[in-house]
Amino acid sequence: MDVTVGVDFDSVQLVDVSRHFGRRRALANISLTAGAGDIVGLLGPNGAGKSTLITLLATLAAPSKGEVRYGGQPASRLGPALRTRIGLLAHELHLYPELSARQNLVFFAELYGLDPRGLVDAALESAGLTDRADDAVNGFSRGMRQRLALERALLHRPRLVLFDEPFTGLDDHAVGLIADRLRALAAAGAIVVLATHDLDLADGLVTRVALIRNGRLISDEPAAPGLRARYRAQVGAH
Amino acid sequence: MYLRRLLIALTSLMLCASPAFAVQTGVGQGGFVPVDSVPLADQLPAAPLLITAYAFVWIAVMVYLFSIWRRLNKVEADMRALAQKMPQR
Amino acid sequence: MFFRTAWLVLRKDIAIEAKSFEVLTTTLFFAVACVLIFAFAFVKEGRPVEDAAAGILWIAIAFSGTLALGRTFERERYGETLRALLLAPAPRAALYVGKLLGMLALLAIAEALLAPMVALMFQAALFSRPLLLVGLLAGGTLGFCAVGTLFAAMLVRARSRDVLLPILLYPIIIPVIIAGVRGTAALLSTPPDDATAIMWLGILGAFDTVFLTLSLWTFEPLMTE
Amino acid sequence: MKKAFGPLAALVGVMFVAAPFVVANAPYESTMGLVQKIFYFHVPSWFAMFTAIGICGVASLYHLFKNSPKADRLAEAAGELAVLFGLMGLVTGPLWGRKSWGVWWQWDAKLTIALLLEMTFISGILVRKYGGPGSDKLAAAVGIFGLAVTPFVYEAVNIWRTIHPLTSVVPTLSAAMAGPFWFCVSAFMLLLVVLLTLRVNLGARQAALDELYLAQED
Repeated sequence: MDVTVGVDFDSVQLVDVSRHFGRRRALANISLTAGAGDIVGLLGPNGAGKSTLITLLATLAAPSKGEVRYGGQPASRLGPALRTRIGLLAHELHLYPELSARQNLVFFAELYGLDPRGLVDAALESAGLTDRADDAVNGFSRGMRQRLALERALLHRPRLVLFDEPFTGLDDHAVGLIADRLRALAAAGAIVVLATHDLDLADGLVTRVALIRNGRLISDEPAAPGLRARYRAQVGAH
Repeated sequence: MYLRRLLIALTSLMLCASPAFAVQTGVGQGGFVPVDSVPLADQLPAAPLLITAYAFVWIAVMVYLFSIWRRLNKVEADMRALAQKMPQR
Repeated sequence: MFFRTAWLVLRKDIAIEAKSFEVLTTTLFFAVACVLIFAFAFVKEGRPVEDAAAGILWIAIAFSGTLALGRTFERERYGETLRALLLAPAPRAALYVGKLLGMLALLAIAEALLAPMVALMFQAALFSRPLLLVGLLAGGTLGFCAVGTLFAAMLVRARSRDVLLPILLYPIIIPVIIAGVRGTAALLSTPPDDATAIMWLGILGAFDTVFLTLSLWTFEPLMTE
Repeated sequence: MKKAFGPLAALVGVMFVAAPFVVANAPYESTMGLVQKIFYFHVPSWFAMFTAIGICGVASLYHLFKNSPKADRLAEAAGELAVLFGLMGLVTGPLWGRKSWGVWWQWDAKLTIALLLEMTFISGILVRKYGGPGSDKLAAAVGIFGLAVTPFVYEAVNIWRTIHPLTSVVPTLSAAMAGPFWFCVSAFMLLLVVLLTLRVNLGARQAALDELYLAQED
């Protein structure tokens, strides 16, 4: 597929980004850089603006002020081809419940201009759904759907991997699987941005921590032991 | 404040013109219309319709001006209230 | 890439619909119900009011089309799959074309049922000029769906979208419906008034061109939040 | 701009005060008589509406592609004024029609589609009010499509056989009628400019208030 040629980047940069909806401020003057191999944890209470930030990074929304740069280039200059390098797993799973697991994967693989043969089988296997491949998604448990959604989001091997609360409603085993997957992606050179309000899960997984409260970035530092205590100190008063 | 004064001035200017309607009525009923030019089928007097039409345009503008004025007042009031709250924070 | 994406979206919608036929059956049922309601309004002493058939046909198309638009995009809202589509690297207008083709196919099926039904129930000679009738139906449906698909797509993220769709859509689309009704009514006169029907067909063509061009052009910025 | 506004507003006021006198001096139309004088307010209100629609459509396009809050405010203002002037046209029209057609409302093409245009721009106001966040883009779409259907409306009267005076009546006005007519057209256009300025200013103040709210949250 020719559109992908030439678009790649090894860093994502938010430059003084603000986003508001009328009178409600979602994000204010956020500057943040993430590079290849990073697992950036966007931490903060619900409604802090994490989802909005993920949406901006995914090019689904435009900032009210400021700019999002991919490898130094603004999104507007890179065009649709930029989206071949971005993968998003949101809380809503981006799956068609009426279709089977295989149909979902084949559709999205083709939408990204990929050859579904082999690719889809591999994805089904890594989701552990090989024997349920032709069942409709609406018969799946939350965990199965989540695994399928994860594979769907990573089908096209994105450089920038965006996760918005991916652990909601999952058991420990499933959480462990996703965490391992994230580490492997980062090791392979992906930029991972993970928004969550769950500190226990973020602790030990992320390499950088960005704390967000009321749409403002209140700290941005490498991950270190004692995340919980510092989070309490800075956000806990909320 | 400048704007508000203008609005009031504009409104009163428009009211000034109301006598013109009276004049217009006089002209209309004063026999300027040759009788044979009015078809027998519709004997409706034209003047009230004409005046209503003109009056409506005026009223519509007034109502719109009033609505702008009211919305502007509300915004300014909110602004003052906010400005008063600001220093306390 | 453009047409491939459009085709993929269309094929996906057909695959979903083929699982349950939910939108198709409800739309068809609703369309028939519309015709029946209007039958009560426009039949006097066992005889249909003159020219009523053309109006009833088009009103049924417009109403059931609105219902289908709402349902189709509700599906894309559930699981936020519309966002997943927008994340695809294809030009976003291709998604619009895919959804539009799906709507056209759906309404084509509804019309294949509605037209004979109206012709029979109202003793209307709709099929005296089958080609012209098909042309009018195609032109009107394309104009309706071109605007409808765009508006339904952009309303997916709006509040009170159910009410807003008809409110935004109808004023803009009524000229198209008028052209459809007048053209079809011309076919119903004895003998069929071909010249008038062709004139309305031309107007429909002009509407379609303008609406399609505008929709393709504005879809991308409209879908960016 | 601000300096010119005061005198301009005053001029509009004076022109509207003078308008009835100017119109009173215009000659009677041969078959319709006195009631035809509604024409001097009826047609200019349509002119003003079409101008407002044009402004709204172009500003909407600009906002949609350049994401300009300023253009959005202009589109919002022009959309409201299209409704206002459309309302004037829709009310003065039937008053004229009552006398010369014998009915208040006539389902002819021009009237019908003018009503549709009015509804289109009312729907633009509704979507801004009830659409929630991001409704400025939705309203922009309405503005653009509203502008796109307008030429059809203008032509419709010539396509559809109708009892409405043709749009070609304006260029053929006799000199004695043309003077007052163009006087009224100028008055309406200037009124549009004045109201547009006021409404855009209101929008700017509302935006400033929103800014203040945002600043206060910090």
